[in-house]
Amino acid sequence: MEGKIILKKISKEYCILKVKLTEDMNILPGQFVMLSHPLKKELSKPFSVMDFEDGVLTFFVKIVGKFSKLLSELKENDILNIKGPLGVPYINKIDKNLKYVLVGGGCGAVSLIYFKKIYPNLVENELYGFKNSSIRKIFEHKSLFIDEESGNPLDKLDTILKEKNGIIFCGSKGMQKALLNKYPNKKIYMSLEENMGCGEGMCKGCPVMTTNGVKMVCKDGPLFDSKEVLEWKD
Amino acid sequence: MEGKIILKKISKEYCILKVKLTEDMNILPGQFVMLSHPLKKELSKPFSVMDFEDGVLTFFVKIVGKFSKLLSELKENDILNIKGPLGVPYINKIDKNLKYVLVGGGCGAVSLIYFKKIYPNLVENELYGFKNSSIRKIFEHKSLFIDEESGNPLDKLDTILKEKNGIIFCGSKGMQKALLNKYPNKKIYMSLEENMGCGEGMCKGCPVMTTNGVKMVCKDGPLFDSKEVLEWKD
Amino acid sequence: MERLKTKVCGITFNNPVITASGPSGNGEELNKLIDISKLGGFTSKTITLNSKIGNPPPRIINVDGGMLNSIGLQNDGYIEFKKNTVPFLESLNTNIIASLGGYDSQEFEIMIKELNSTKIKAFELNLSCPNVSKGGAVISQNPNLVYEVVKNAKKISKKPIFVKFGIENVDELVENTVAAGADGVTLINCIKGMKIDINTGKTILKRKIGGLSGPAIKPIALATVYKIKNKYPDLSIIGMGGIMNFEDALEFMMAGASLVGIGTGVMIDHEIPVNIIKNLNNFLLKKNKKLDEIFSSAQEV
Amino acid sequence: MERLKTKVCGITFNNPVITASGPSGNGEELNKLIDISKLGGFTSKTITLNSKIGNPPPRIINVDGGMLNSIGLQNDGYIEFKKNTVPFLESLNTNIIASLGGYDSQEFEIMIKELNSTKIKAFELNLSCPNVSKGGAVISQNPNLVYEVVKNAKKISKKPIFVKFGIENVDELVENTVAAGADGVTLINCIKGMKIDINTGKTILKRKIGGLSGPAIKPIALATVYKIKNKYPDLSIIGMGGIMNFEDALEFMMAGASLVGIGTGVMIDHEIPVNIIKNLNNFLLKKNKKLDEIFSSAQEV
Ligand SMILES: Cc1cc2nc3c(=O)[nH]c(=O)nc-3n(C[C@H](O)[C@H](O)[C@H](O)COP(=O)(O)OP(=O)(O)OC[C@H]3O[C@@H](n4cnc5c(N)ncnc54)[C@H](O)[C@@H]3O)c2cc1C
Ligand SMILES: Cc1cc2nc3c(=O)[nH]c(=O)nc-3n(C[C@H](O)[C@H](O)[C@H](O)COP(=O)(O)OP(=O)(O)OC[C@H]3O[C@@H](n4cnc5c(N)ncnc54)[C@H](O)[C@@H]3O)c2cc1C
Ligand SMILES: Cc1cc2nc3c(=O)[nH]c(=O)nc-3n(C[C@H](O)[C@H](O)[C@H](O)COP(=O)(O)O)c2cc1C
Ligand SMILES: Cc1cc2nc3c(=O)[nH]c(=O)nc-3n(C[C@H](O)[C@H](O)[C@H](O)COP(=O)(O)O)c2cc1C
Ligand code: FES
Ligand code: FES
Repeated sequence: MEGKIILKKISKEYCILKVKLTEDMNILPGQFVMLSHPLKKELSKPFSVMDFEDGVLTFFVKIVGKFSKLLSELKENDILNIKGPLGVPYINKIDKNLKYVLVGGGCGAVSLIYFKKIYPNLVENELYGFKNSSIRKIFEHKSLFIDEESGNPLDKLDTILKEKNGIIFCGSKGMQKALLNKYPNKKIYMSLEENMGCGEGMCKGCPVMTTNGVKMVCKDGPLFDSKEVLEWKD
Repeated sequence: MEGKIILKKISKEYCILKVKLTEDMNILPGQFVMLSHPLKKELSKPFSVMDFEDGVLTFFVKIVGKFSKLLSELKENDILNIKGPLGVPYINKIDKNLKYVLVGGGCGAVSLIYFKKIYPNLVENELYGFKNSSIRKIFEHKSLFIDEESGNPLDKLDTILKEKNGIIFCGSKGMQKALLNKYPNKKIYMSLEENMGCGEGMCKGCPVMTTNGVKMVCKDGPLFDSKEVLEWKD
Repeated sequence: MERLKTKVCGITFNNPVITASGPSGNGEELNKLIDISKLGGFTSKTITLNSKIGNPPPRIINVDGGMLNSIGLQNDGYIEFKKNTVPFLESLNTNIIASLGGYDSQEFEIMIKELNSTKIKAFELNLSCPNVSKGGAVISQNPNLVYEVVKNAKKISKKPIFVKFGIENVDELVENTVAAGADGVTLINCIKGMKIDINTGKTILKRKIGGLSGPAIKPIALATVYKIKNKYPDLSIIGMGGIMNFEDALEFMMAGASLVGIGTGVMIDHEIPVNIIKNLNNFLLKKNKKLDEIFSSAQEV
Repeated sequence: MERLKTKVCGITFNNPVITASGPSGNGEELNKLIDISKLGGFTSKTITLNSKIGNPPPRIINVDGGMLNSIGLQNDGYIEFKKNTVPFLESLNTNIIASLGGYDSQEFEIMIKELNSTKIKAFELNLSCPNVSKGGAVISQNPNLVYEVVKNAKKISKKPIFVKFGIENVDELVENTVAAGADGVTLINCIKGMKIDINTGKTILKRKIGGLSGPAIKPIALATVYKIKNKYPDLSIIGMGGIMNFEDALEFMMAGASLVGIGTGVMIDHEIPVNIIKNLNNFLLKKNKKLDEIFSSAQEV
């Protein structure tokens, strides 16, 4: 389906796009879409949604390579090709009896912000870490944590995390490892990232090794229970 | 060098772009430039200039394939990469003792219009053929000849061409052939088109067989005396 | 779309557009997105004797004009395939081609025997997967073994046999394949390719080399199809490699392919095969041509 | 830019960036646009014994991620080359590599003897041009002839000998080349490719098949360089195929190339080689690395 860019904000590292869809879509927190190259000659790429309301999707894009750069160069009124919703909504994967602290790193915050909006009662607190304060130019949030200003977000997490809370995490592999090390006994759900081809479970391009064998991040995830995920073994 | 699009007009088949250069250029009628893909991963493409004044180049682009489509989708304020001027100015190739009727087909008119502007005294008359009248939406000229409305431009040419006139022609291969057949004894200069690689005479990508051996359209042309050009023989 | 109908190796295809093995998996997901029965055929993902967990991530890297993959033939093995997947495939109202991979003639024999009784229409022997250290790749490095595998498969199979190759040593391999009596060849599989992370100085793929697919390989695939068809005018060819739109599909048919396969294209946009069919039909209509006037037109002088 | 200095086959290169044979012609035009002396080296366009008018137009077609060419080695022959071009090349303050093409060992011998006395630093035997029916291509189809040509060239030449191949049968050809004592190999030449005009149903190139170059072939070229370097760790390799920026150049050096050649890139933008040199220097500076730490880094485990 198609969408028209109705708003764009850009900083050096990130850009935010609001895209008005031409058709109906029902997308829940944790689900993502594949955005396509205009010429459809190279792979489409996965992006989570930060908000969805009145047919408008909000994307929060980190500019890292060819495609994200291309996205960041689009202008208002440009048309995007969108495939989705894809993936399993977080809500179908988590224990609904717990309250969660949402921990995001960089654009990992995206899906969590939408989660908080739809399921406020499941959320105890939020913590969204960014390297530096330039993010404030395009994005403001009460739970922003700027590493440069405030140190290690996991120290901060210690102060807000309660005994009974679970964690839903989406961020870098490094932060993920540190988190798992720090709280070996917590209920932690992690939203995984893997290079994707189809986004639809067909191509076997995005594997994760789990206690139940090889799963696909796009179709079976992106959220997994931390206890379920294993190191890859051949 | 770079240029910024300051004006764009578009019809179904054609688009006109006015591009303000960031550096000095001195480009004469008949010369062309290579416009590059923004990512510089595919070949640059040759385009003649229809006008050049106050650092602003005017292009007249027929939308036929991938690159010209890409050009036509650019917007005002977008940046173009430009290599040039390339090719030999018409004035260095023609007999300056004659007066010419300029005959253009489609965007072959481009270089001729600029020629008329700079060398009005060398021009007896002009005739610019286009298939249909939709061109008038973006381009108006007293010498427009619309095939759909008025038949064969060469019939018209007969009525304006004087004994002493030479012809400078730029247009389709079909029209070129008809012209040469009709006026076997006229002084006719033809601006040739050939797929180009470098545009600079290095790659040997744009050959034309002449009485003096293989020449390159980009470096030795694009204008050639019709008597000089031969069919390719192996 | 009567004008897109075509017969290849005795099988009638409603149109010449099929999926390439792999990118579309076994169709369960794709059939929720498009109606697979509208395609000329569906090629299932290569199965092997024993299940394979495939290669470690990352398995996919985008490169200019295409992608590199290192899937490593992840599949559940032929027994699970027959039990869990074949019933679904049989329910589709189109021609199913089953892709088989193996280490030796024996393995292919077991799988073919087991699948002979299904409604599968043809077998495609994948002798060219670039992403397994042992497996098909080993066979294609040994032209005599290729002959033996194909000869034996032909003897046992109740269905037409296609054999799939990449570009490495393709002339000799096709020669042996034809000599062994194959019904057709599928050209081309991915081409070996690499990408290096300039920050670590190491290859991005754990197995270092992966398979290049997509528009980047289209000119190479076309030249290969052309060359083989030129040598064996009667051989049926399934052409593939970077087909993204109907123009690409036409080029392959004009070069000599009887059917065209879409791989990477389905991943980029699952609507691509259906769009190609629609646009092919419109093209023929507009030009008032039959498919037969298109096939191999570039071969003529 | 001291840190970009490197020595290959006894020749000192101010930096590892050179032009690939062909797209830059013989440098007369390019030197008006950039200062060629800033490059590590310049490879002249392949010359042959007798002049060649080259192939009929069109000679160039753009395809996704690259281009197809069918130039056909247009050149004035080695005598004119020596007379008209070598003096200009000798005036450049950089390493000149002369590319030679021929039908047999004898032809190479004549050209090498004639050019031995010039300031040319090395010879590159182009045994792989896809665009001539006879010529280099014929030699590379005969591995024994490759051995003979290289062996004889080594005997006669006063300068290092590089031998240039495409991807066809490259393993065996390099094996013979190394056995014959070549100093290095140049990888890769264009890959055979085709494009068909869907309106006429015919190939766009008169010779039907042309040579694919540009980013599309980069992953394939990288895998080829890696594979050959892996087998012959001491062999010098000039790597090329789709290099458009310093990241691409780094990938080739990390895969195993000692020098990198820019072909299509110079056509797209003549500033590309100079930009690569500048950015390579910046990269090394920022990472505080020497070139030696970059070379072949992907080969290590
Ligand atoms: C489920 C899911 C949800 C996602 N949601 C979001 C989201 O909401 N927002 C978001 O921004 N991202 C999100 N992502 C990630 C996003 O998909 C990727 O960032 C995107 O695909 C990058 O594409 P690209 O073409 O810009 O970068 P690529 O070209 O793929 O490059 C990726 C990285 O590799 C580097 N690189 C390229 N070539 C080389 C080389 N030779 N050596 C070393 N490094 C190299 C690039 O510089 C870059 O850092 C999500 C991913 C998944 C799986
Ligand atoms: C000196 C010179 C000056 C020029 N000046 C101008 C100018 O002022 N204005 C202008 O508009 N043009 C000009 N041109 C022509 C211009 O360079 C070309 O039109 C342009 O390069 C086309 O690029 P493209 O990528 O849009 O088309 P391409 O992709 O190169 O396609 C060209 C044509 O081939 C068709 N095509 C593509 N693939 C296939 C296939 N498989 N089968 C059949 N057909 C196919 C396309 O539809 C199109 O008709 C000039 C050329 C020269 C040499
Ligand atoms: C992700 C992926 C998985 C593939 N898996 C298989 C496979 O299992 N068996 C096979 O024969 N080919 C496989 N291929 C190769 C394709 O079938 C096809 O030959 C190749 O990709 C070229 O076509 P394309 O450019 O349309 O993708 C795979 C290709 C890709 C991209
Ligand atoms: C227009 C053109 C002309 C070429 N001519 C030659 C040649 O004369 N001799 C040669 O060895 N290689 C020739 N090549 C091949 C290049 O040197 C190079 O090996 C190949 O194009 C891959 O590198 P690239 O992608 O950087 O162009 C030519 C390539 C192109 C595109
Ligand atoms: S991206 Fe294709 S299976 Fe996940
Ligand atoms: S385009 Fe390169 S020589 Fe003319």
